[in-house]
Amino acid sequence: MLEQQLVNALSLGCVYALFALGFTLIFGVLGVINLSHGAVFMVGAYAAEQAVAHFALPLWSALLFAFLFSGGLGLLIDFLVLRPLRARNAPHLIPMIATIGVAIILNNGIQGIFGAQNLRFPSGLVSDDSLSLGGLHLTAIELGIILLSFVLMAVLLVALKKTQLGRALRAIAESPKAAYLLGINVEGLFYLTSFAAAGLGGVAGVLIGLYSNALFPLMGQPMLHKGIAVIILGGMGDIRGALIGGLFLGFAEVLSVAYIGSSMRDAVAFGLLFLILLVRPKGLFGTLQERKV
Amino acid sequence: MSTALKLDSLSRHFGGLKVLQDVNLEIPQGGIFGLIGPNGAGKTTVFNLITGLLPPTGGRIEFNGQNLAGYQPHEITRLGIARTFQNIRIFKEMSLLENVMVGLHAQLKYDSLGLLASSGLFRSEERRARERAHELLSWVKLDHKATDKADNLSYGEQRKLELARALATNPKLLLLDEPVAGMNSSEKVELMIEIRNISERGYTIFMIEHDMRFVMGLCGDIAVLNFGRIIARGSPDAIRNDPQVIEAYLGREDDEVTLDATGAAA
Amino acid sequence: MEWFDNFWSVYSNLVLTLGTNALLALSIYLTLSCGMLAIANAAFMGIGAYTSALLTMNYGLPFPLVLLAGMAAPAFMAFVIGKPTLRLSGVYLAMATLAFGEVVRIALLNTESLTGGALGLNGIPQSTQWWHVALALALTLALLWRLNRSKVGRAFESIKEDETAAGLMGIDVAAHKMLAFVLGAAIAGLAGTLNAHLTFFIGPSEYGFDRAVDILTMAILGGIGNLTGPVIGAVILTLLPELLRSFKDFRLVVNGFILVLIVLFLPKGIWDPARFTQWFGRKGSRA
Amino acid sequence: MSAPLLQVNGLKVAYGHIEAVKGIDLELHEGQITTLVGANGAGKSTTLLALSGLVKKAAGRVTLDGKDLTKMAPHKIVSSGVVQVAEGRATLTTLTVRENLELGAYTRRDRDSRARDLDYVYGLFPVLKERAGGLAGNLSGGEQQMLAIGRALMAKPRVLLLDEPSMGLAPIIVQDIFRTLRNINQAGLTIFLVEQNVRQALKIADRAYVIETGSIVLSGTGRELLVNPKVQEAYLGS
Amino acid sequence: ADIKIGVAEALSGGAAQYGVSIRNGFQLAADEINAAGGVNGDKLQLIIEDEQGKKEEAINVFKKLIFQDKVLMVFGPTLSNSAQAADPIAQAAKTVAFGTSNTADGITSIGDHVFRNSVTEADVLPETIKMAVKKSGVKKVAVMYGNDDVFTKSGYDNFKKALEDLKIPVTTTETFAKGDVDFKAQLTKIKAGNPDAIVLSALLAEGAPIMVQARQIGLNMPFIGGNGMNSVKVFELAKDKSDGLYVGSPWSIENQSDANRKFVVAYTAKFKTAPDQFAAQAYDAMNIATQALRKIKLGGDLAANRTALREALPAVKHVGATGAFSFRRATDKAGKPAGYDAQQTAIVSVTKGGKFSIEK
Ligand SMILES: Nc1ncnc2c1ncn2[C@@H]1O[C@H](COP(=O)(O)OP(=O)(O)OP(=O)(O)O)[C@@H](O)[C@H]1O
Ligand SMILES: Nc1ncnc2c1ncn2[C@@H]1O[C@H](COP(=O)(O)OP(=O)(O)OP(=O)(O)O)[C@@H](O)[C@H]1O
Ligand SMILES: [Mg+2]
Ligand SMILES: [Mg+2]
Repeated sequence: MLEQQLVNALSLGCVYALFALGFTLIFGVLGVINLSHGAVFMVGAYAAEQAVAHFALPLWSALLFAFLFSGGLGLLIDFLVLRPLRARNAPHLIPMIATIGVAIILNNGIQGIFGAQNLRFPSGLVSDDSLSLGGLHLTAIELGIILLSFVLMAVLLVALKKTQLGRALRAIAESPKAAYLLGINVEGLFYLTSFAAAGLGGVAGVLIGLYSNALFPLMGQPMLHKGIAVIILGGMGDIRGALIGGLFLGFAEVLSVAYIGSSMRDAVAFGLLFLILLVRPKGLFGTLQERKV
Repeated sequence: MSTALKLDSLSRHFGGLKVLQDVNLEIPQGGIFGLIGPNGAGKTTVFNLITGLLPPTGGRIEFNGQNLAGYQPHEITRLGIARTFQNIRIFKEMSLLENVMVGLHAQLKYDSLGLLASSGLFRSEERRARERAHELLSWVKLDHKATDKADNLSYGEQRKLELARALATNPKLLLLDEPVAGMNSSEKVELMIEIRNISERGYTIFMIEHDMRFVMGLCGDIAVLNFGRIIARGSPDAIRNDPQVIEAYLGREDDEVTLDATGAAA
Repeated sequence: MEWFDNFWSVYSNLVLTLGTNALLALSIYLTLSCGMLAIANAAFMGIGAYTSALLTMNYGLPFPLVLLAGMAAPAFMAFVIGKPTLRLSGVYLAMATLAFGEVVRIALLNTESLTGGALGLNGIPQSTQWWHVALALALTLALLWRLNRSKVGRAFESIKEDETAAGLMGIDVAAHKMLAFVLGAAIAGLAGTLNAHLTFFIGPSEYGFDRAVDILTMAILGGIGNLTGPVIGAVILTLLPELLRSFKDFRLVVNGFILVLIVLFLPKGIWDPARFTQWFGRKGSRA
Repeated sequence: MSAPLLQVNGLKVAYGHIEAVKGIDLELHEGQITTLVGANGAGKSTTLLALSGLVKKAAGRVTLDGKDLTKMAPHKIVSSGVVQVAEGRATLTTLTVRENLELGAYTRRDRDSRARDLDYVYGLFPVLKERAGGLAGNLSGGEQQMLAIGRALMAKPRVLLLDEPSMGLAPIIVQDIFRTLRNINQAGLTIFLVEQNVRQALKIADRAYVIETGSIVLSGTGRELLVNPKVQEAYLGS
Repeated sequence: ADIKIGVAEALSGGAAQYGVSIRNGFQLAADEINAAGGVNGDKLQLIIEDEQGKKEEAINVFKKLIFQDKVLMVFGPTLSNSAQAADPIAQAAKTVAFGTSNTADGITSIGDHVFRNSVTEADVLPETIKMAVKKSGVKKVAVMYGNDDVFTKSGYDNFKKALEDLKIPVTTTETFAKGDVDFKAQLTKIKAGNPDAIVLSALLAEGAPIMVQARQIGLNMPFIGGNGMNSVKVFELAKDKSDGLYVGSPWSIENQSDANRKFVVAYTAKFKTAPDQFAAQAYDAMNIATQALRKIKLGGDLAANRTALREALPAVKHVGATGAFSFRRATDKAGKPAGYDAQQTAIVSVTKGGKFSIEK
């Protein structure tokens, strides 16, 4: 049983990580806690569901479609909401409040259009059945999520660490003004980040929608709560942190169900989070950015 | 003359970086004491250790005979040490008057009950604080801007505000970290006069500065820090002529860069 | 006065909710004014609500006593968790307080014999009168107004701007943060108590993440430069959904749009005296 | 004299109602050091920020070699060769020293010469080489100033704008910096220098402007202004 | 004159997935009644308000309907929590509050103006469990429920009691929370106890994924579900993994009674989707109220009309989509008579090949 639980924990952790990647990317570069990320995640899932239902797309093109659609939505949100706030030098919690408004619009808009009932992807998009590996059960979609979250993290990590684009993004993250002075197209990279992060959110929406077999207008909200915990646990804006934080939460939840009791699951997970913050005030990977006196 | 501040084999490391190593320094009561040294020598770190923002890795600090180990920054301030910062740290969103009144915090004698009961004490203490704040602002010639937002001050004015705010904590020892950075010569001269006036009111001043005219003009006694060690200590004249100091810090005056004839093309 | 009776019979709950929401917005304003993004206020509200409701229902204590207990319990809780938590800064503090809130919510769910679990407590006597809410709000405003004008208020503001510099002004930063946190918790508990004795029923889901974010939104949207902002924010956020009833299925969409527009065009919050002077200044110069 | 490399006509900048720069004209000639001096709050930094496109110009025109930069986006201005070392240095404290320098070359496509330029900068400021892998935020003030200049040089600018590079530096370093500036200028770089250290600035400048509350009040060669009695009284404190 | 009936349901927020069905049920019934000539010549006029599934909103909406719109009676609110807060308002105003989806204990003890036709699962679940025991030889079960939701939590309480009464041992009891996507940890644990069936008190959003994930890790035993699972949506959501779910309820979409067939056909035609139990109960509730209305004479005095309706309601006997219905008096905390609960018989059905089939 323990082995199966560990597998469960790994896949749940990767579910959280997959959601958290885009979320943390936005925070890392734009410095905005984007509370509409859960809604964008949901819209990505709905967009792909509609595309699959109407055009019978195969999985890979459904994912691509979700990436582009959500990405476009992210771009639009950036252009219409975040960019004007940047230009006005809004105090730092203001963009977050604006994204709450965006989330309300998207959640209720989708509900107005598609109703509050659950939907699911047509069966056959991927197999529902699980592979049995030496007595351990794992579905194709779980395997996909695990692989994808590791691959995405590695790609993002290398891109941020080793490429000039990555350095530029980190420069923007610290000081847009300094970045301008270096000739970095700051606005352009803000758009790019918003696009990519939202796109990742959409992909996560599809995969997690497939994983849980349930799409509903508020499906992003619980994810968002967990996502916030994950990226803070990992250290805000840190890509490794998103994965480690996700895995941590996944393992904490699954193991507390297995050994403590499922009604204590969230208390254990959040209690641990609380304790970790007391020991590591900037999360697991947070660097102390205390400015010099 | 008694000792105001005593650093006793003070050290501070950051990871492997030994920023201060066995620094011994005694600063007498009264007068203006200077600390100079190359960039990165550890001068600001000395201030950070004195004010309790960083704990030392080794050694001890005594202020008027009292060991400062384990004291919190606000407790050290209440003991009578105030400072300004190399990168200005005023409260930008507050008015000048409020900035200085924050400095008076510990001296206001009303408690939270008086605050609620609208007692006479509350009002008289607040009035006293306001008057004192105006007085301090007038010391640095900023009283006419008392109700302006601090953020709207020019750089030089912000430095002066920081000075007034530090004085408000009623210090015996005033630490100034590069007080004239970013000022032009005539502003420097003006501030020089103000600092001298302050010193004459009985404050002991300990300052870091890179402007040699300013330091040499104000300080009777100067120490030079290089790579975390004191390499010289003495009068301005002695320091000016110390070969080690010239080598590490001052350079040669005649070395001042000019546009020589060949460079002046065009 | 017939119109008033009519108005009151329809809208009394709405008006009193405005009052309790204003208290909640003020409770978070207090910590924000000290530079702390602490969002345990929903949890503190819940602790106040449950403590007071249980005292009323199980022991029949008189309402004034219950109110006191409803403030004291969350204040005590804040004091206990404040010590380790308030060292955190920014979003990390937000997260720790949010995590605390989750733990409180789950504790309420799991202590079924006392709290009724997910089913909540029902049949709470309706002891809250309109003037209780009015008085609570007036006293809170008066207290905070006085606080703002004192050395404590200045200390809060300086801590918000620069903690290190504030410490070097002789301000005990940790103690002041604790004061703001505990006082904020007490005010949230007061709101929770008043609310619990108004609506017959309380349940754990009312004190979760959504409520925490709601409270924060009210304060920020209104503006946290002074006391007026949070109150206005609470009023607007409470009334908006009511005013938009005619939009039916899409009313929350419209609600969201309005929220975004307010933020876009009034990024410092609705109540921003600096902008008012700017407007009047501009008018003056035109004239 | 040849046409100026960078020309500024009637530049105005306002913050809200306050006009910080009130219609100034400047000319920077190729290969020269031009300096702008003035008291605190006179509008020097504002002028530089306007040239880099970081604050909005209320009026006026900026051209580089005939090309109009007035409405250009900041990153385009950098790619056209106008690079600024800002007041306060704008060090990227969470990146390493080396990463800061590499970002200096962000607008450039010629990857090969980047390594050579890095060596050149390390040659100018050896301490940067020692600390290359460390976080830039842990450098002392003076070290950060060196990093900022080095980083700007990595962009291979045509015009280098410097906002108070001597601020907070030890005398020996100030001399170093000015010597370095003269050297890189002699290697052909056009420099626009804003300074409080008026004496030093005037000494190395070919051309100088004095700005007071947003307006140019004096201009001439560095040497002319150095001996100008008004300048001596107001800025040299003698 | 039109007869104004208030409808306060959650049309936005998380509870909208039930609120919308409920509103549809009312609408369908009212339209049919009006098309057939109304009530003694008067048309029913529904005044529908969104209460967002929040207690404050429910109170606001009840007040608005009762005092401003001056409705004769109020249907709703959607959630039991909201009912706990809002029903006392109606009770104090001596106006009937009629819940169609409030299953929590104690709602009808609020007062004698509180009615509901939602069956408390206490009546239904023993039947369901007995059927599963009979048909599938269930000897021990595992239990799983959502512990942060009133609906699923009170369902669980009733399951627990029924299992105790029937002396069926429970291997393990597991919980989950609203919005969870992964239940494998709990299911893996359940698997270790090797039960003969899983008793599940869940709403579809979680219930369907739970069934799928259970099958995925090799748990193929039957599920015994509560009201929340009684919807054809389960086939859409769980597809081929939906087999073997027992649900007991007065209503089943497969119930071939005339009333129900008519309802299912009309509903599907009007709203382009199959009805669920929430819609069926709302539909019946409107018809029950209408029967009472037919028996009374409405005058100009609103208070008198409301009282007359209150007096007429308890006697109503109705056969509708949910079968034969009558009211049963509930008691308040002190044991005195209070409001009225539903008295109905359960139909147990089991899912097989994408359909409910009724077990006898
Ligand atoms: N928090 C820190 N972590 C790591 N290194 C640090 C830290 N603070 C200072 N240093 C290092 O310690 C050395 C001394 O720094 P300090 O700021 O004391 O220099 P300084 O003498 O004040 O220089 P300057 O005149 O340029 O201000 C520098 O090399 C700096 O990089
Ligand atoms: N962001 C801003 N908002 C409002 N006013 C500003 C802003 N930045 C600068 N100012 C004002 O514009 C004027 C010019 O400022 P600027 O920074 O250009 O001066 P400076 O000559 O560079 O001074 P210093 O030598 O102190 O750096 C000053 O009065 C300053 O207060
Ligand atoms: Mg220093
Ligand atoms: Mg400047």
